[in-house]
Amino acid sequence: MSTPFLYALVGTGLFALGLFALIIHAHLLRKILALNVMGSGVFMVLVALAKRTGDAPLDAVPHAMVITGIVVAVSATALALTLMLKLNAKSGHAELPDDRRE
Amino acid sequence: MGAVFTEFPWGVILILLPVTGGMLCFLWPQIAKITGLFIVFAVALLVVGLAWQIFDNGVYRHAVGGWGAPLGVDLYADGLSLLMLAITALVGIGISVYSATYFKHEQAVLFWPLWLFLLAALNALFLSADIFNIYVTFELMGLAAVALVALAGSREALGAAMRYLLAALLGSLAYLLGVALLYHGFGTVDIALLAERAEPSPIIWAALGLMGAGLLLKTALFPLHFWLPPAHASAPTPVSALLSALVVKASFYILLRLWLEIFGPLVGGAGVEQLLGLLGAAAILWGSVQALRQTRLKLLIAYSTVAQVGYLFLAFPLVAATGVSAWSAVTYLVLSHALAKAAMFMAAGNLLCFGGHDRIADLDRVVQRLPLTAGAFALAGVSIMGLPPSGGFIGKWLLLEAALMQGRWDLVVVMILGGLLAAGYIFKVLGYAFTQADVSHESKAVPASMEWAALLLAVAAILLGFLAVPVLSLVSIGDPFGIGEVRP
Amino acid sequence: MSAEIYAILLSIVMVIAVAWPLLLAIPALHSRLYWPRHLAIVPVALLAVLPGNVSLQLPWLLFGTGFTIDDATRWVLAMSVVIWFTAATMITSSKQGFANGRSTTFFLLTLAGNLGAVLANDLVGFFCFTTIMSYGFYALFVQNGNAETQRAGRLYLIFLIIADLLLFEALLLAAFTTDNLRFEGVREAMAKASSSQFYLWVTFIGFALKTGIWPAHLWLSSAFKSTNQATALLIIGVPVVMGWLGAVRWLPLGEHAFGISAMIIQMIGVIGVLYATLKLCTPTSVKIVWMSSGAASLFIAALGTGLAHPTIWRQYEYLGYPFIASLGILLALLIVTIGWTQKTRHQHPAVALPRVEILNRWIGATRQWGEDTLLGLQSLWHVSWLKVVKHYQYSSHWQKLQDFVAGWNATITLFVLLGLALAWLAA
Amino acid sequence: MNWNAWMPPLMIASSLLPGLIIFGLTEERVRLRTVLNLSGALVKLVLVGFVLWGVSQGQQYETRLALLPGLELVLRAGPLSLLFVSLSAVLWLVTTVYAIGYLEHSPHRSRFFGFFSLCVTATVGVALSGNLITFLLFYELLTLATYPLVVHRGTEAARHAGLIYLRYTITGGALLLVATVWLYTLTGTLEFTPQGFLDSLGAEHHTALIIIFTLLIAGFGVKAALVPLHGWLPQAMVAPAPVSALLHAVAVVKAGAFGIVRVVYDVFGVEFAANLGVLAPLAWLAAITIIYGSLRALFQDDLKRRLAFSTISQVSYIVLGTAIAGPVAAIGGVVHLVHQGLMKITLFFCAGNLAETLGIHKISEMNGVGRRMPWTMAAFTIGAFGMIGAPPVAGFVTKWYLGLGALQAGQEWVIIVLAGSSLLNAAYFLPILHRAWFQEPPSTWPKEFDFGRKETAWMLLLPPVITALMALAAGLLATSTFSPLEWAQFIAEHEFSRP
Repeated sequence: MSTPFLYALVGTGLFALGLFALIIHAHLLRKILALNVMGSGVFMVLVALAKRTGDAPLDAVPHAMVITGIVVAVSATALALTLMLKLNAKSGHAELPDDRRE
Repeated sequence: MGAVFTEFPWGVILILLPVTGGMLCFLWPQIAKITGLFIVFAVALLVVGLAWQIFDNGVYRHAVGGWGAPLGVDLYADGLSLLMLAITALVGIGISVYSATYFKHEQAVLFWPLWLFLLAALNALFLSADIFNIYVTFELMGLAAVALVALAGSREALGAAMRYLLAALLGSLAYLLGVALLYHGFGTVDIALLAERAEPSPIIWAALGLMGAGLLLKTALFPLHFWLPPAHASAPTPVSALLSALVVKASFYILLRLWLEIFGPLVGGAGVEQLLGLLGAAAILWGSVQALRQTRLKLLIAYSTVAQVGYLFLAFPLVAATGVSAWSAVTYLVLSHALAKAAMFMAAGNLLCFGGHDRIADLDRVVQRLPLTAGAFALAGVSIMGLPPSGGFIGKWLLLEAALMQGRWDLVVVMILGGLLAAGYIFKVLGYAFTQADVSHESKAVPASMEWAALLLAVAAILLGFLAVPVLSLVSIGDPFGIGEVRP
Repeated sequence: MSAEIYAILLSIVMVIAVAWPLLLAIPALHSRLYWPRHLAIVPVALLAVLPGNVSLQLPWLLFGTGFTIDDATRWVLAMSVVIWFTAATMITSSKQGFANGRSTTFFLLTLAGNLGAVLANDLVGFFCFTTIMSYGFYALFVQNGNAETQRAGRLYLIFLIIADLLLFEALLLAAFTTDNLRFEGVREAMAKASSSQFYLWVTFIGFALKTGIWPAHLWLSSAFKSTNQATALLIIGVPVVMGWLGAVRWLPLGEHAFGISAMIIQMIGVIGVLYATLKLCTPTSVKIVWMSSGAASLFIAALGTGLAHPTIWRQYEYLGYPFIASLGILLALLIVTIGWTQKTRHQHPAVALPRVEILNRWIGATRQWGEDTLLGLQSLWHVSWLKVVKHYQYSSHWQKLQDFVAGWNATITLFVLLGLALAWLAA
Repeated sequence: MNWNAWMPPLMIASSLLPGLIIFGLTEERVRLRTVLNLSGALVKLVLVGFVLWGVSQGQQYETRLALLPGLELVLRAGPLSLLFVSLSAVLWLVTTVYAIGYLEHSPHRSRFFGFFSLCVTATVGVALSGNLITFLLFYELLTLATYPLVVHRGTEAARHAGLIYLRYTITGGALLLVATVWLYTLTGTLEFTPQGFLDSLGAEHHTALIIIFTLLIAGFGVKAALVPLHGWLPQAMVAPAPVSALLHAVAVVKAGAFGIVRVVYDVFGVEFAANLGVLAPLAWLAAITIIYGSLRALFQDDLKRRLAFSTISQVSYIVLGTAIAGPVAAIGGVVHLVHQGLMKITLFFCAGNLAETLGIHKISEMNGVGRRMPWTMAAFTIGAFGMIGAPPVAGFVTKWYLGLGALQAGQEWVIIVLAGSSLLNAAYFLPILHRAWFQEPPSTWPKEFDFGRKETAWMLLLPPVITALMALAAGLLATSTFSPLEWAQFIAEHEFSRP
């Protein structure tokens, strides 16, 4: 088992953990954090997979992707936090209303 | 003259113009409305230019800044992309005209930049040639859409926006993981190159699973539709229209592209398409029944979207033998649903604005006092029900043809049932246009532009029923479905 | 004036004879005219007296119908003119409410239908005009009538509808068999057709219902009992005589011997005559009903004979129409006479006219005559050889027989003689 | 420039455009609306007359517009189409006049006349359709255009009726859609062809074809109110009288019957359908409908409901004539398209007049009404006699040809059905006439409106009188040139002569 593959596995693990947290936690901040963890997992996979087989030079493209991804993730997190704060201000608690259809 | 048209980088401008416009609106809110409207109309003209170019030169490919793949960004447009761009521009105009009088003060200041960003993201998405670019534009679109939903500011809207955001992020992360796997497997993110290099492997399956799940979540295919009704129902009207008409279609477009170019040829026949068809059928039935049960108009329309999305997926199991009609059907359904659903949401918005509520049972005093709006709702309804003459009918006809050619009676029954249920919920609303209720109701005048925007979009959905031949020949430019070009 | 021009003129008169009453039936027209009913009869009266035979085809009317006037038709036409004229005069002179505008419309409609039926030379035309006539007559009959009239009218309507349905079937059968629907054509074709028996019966029953022979006489008795004199006259002139006419025109007479069917028809006729005769003798019966029924039965008997022996029919064909006409006139005459007698005795003829007693009284007079004659015979009888059994007490049976014979009257004698003569002719 | 190709779209536009403009008018613009309505109707009549003349001169009028790759929207003025088009054009004019008079003071007139024009547009479209998909298109349009008319009154009952109407028609439309698409996948064409276009299909497809036929008949049967599918029609009686008149005489019911005629003649072909064995059940179905409708009519006290059940019965004459599968019966069926229209529209106009003038809705209230409204009741009488099939009104011609056709095709049982139906028709119409003419009128009418010395408004009186006279003329002058019968004969020759 090569190192990059290990990293990739860990990344996938993070993704799965994040997903789990996203689903089970009600508080929005936890959910947002969980999403960030998932994001990190994906980025980790990307970075790890930049190492091609054999002695080929490192591929720059995934890194570029990761940078872009981080930018996106930051803005998304910012938006999410703002929304959460607004929701908190309106409803008094930072959780999703449970009734889905009304 | 001709050369200017054919060489001009229409695609790049199509993305840059709205972005710039969004910036301008953001910086100078007082001119936001004018700028916004101007930009939207300009985008429509640009799409026409691009269409001209594609007609003359065939498929459009442009390496931005001359970099080219793999590091640079490629723009690509064939018939399918062009059509998506065109419908975006068209619905965009309607929404902009509507919004120009709908949003006031604070909301207007926020709406225009967000909407122009969203427009830019959509255009970029439809022009993207690689899957990573798609991710970026997809995310941008999602964020803008979430912000737009939150614009209403109410508790429900914020909650719905939050839910939508979580779903969107989850979806795009899954998609991104899929991108990573594909890149690892085949060393490229360019769709065309991937199509050449890809071969059946576990990576393909894993990527399909991840990307598919992500995209289905954002397309709101049953049972992953949970976020859609609240978001669409509680957003401001133009935003609901936008989300139902365009944003949902964008993620479907990606799914369609990936399936056509990469996954379809590799995993076809392994049951995936059957699964999608099954989910589509379930969506039709579930969505329609739910729509029928709703007591509020916007929720009804939102559930109708859930059902209509189902129709798009019915095509997947039908492609195998017939080719042409199934995909043409999908194209047509996408187009007509975009127009009709936008019109429908706008009509609902007018009723809401006029009467101050959207409880269906109390609509009787409202509907008959807004004949144009009622007309818009009815015409849009005709297309949604798939009754002739309308775009929806053409789509349904093609889909039925495909289903019958393969003897898929189960799907036929689902389609017919879906149509009947649709008629049920549409006429549930329309019936209130014909009551004797006296007009003792507090009301707020609805600006004419809002009524006409809805009506014209609905009329466009009807007229689409007569344009099948040119539209289908347009969409076959560059042979996106791999079945040869359709001759008019 | 050349013959051709005369023929054309005659045709024009013929068309006008039918069209003129129809036109006058429009209320706005006849309400502005004096004596509209009489005016309506003028052209047809003219037609009846003008000599010459002419036939006119109107291919655009219905399925291409036509009108014919010839010597045979003229008999019936003349009879109709007389009856209608009398009825018109009666209605006009009466001060009753039934001389209003609406009744004039119905009167004229019925008249037009009647004339059309007489003049029509094909099945469809005949059928069509009799329909107009019958429903018009129904209207004329029930309007202003009392409950009894309405009941009679309802009965009449039921018979009429069933009869029309049957005749329609006959018509279809004829049209299916031949393209030529003129009377001669149909007669010829139907005699040869495989469905001739069926055709015979459908047509026969249809017309029998319309003419009200026994056992379909129910409506006639109610009708005569409850209606006024003018209408009673028209009952004879309209449904009854036209039924006879129809039967003669439609049935394939003189072409084919129908054997058993013809015999059955003959028998029905004879039974009808006998039954009517019996009824006439009962004092409570409405005599005119049974006279009309008896006349109809007599006609049926003759018809049966004609069907059984085509050669005889052909020989005496020319007598058919005069026969119908004279029967009609005879019955009409009876009604008028009754009315007249009554008028002289009562101040309010319209009220008392249909009462049975008056009828009986008139009949009683003739019966007296018959009784006298017969009693003379009876006394002879007694003297000659019933003396032998004079010790026998008159049994009750004997008494009944005697009563029966005593009830015999001159009218019956006449009819029986007429029937016997005809039967003899037929044989 | 081929002007002939413009005629069919012009015929459609002559009612579509006024309709669309009328939608935009405010309630108060009575005069402009009236002018638009009448001029549209007149223009259509002139166009139809012109085309009729042209067709008799051997001209072809056909318009094609690509709808889908391989499928076109075809509008063609063939003989059968023209028969139906002429009927709708004439009756539209008459009904428009009537409707203007009828709705003089009621609300929502712009909406009403807008949909009214749309309804006629759809009917003309149905008539002119040259293939099944065009037919389907206009057929559904008809559903949509008539719904607002049915619920026009806006009462709870009206909306309930509208709902039922929609349930039936939309489901029927869905069946049609399936059948049409299926047929298209089998043959690749949907073009109406005399004697059908399915001959070439092999025996292995016959089961499929039987199912398609059933689906098509079920689809059209909903509108034609064939017996198990007739439930909506009596309900739809809540609509205003001009609507009922139009619905029953020209538009909806007739479109269904016309569809069945088209399917049998120009899709399957009589011979092919007979060989397939589908015509005999159809004939039985029609016969059952005829008897059932008449029986139900007997027990209705509401005048319009009685007329509605009578329609159910009468329209099946058309179907029966088609299903008997002989040239003569075909004449009877086709000609009844026109005859039933003329007669039934008269009856409904009269019923409307009674309701509008005296407030009479029930037969039991009709005592002596003939004295109060003689012209109306005279027209009603002619219509009723036509329905019974008494000569010389048009209904007689129909029954004549149906009966003769049945004899010719060796189906004698039809005669019994016809006779039974006539008997029942007489049983439910004659009592009405008797009441109206020969019973004493009551001292007060349920709800009398004042029209001065006249019996009712002239706009209400003229239409029934005209249609009654037309019904009379159609029977009386049946064999003259340009009579409906002559056209029907022409059509039947067309259909039954092998090229």
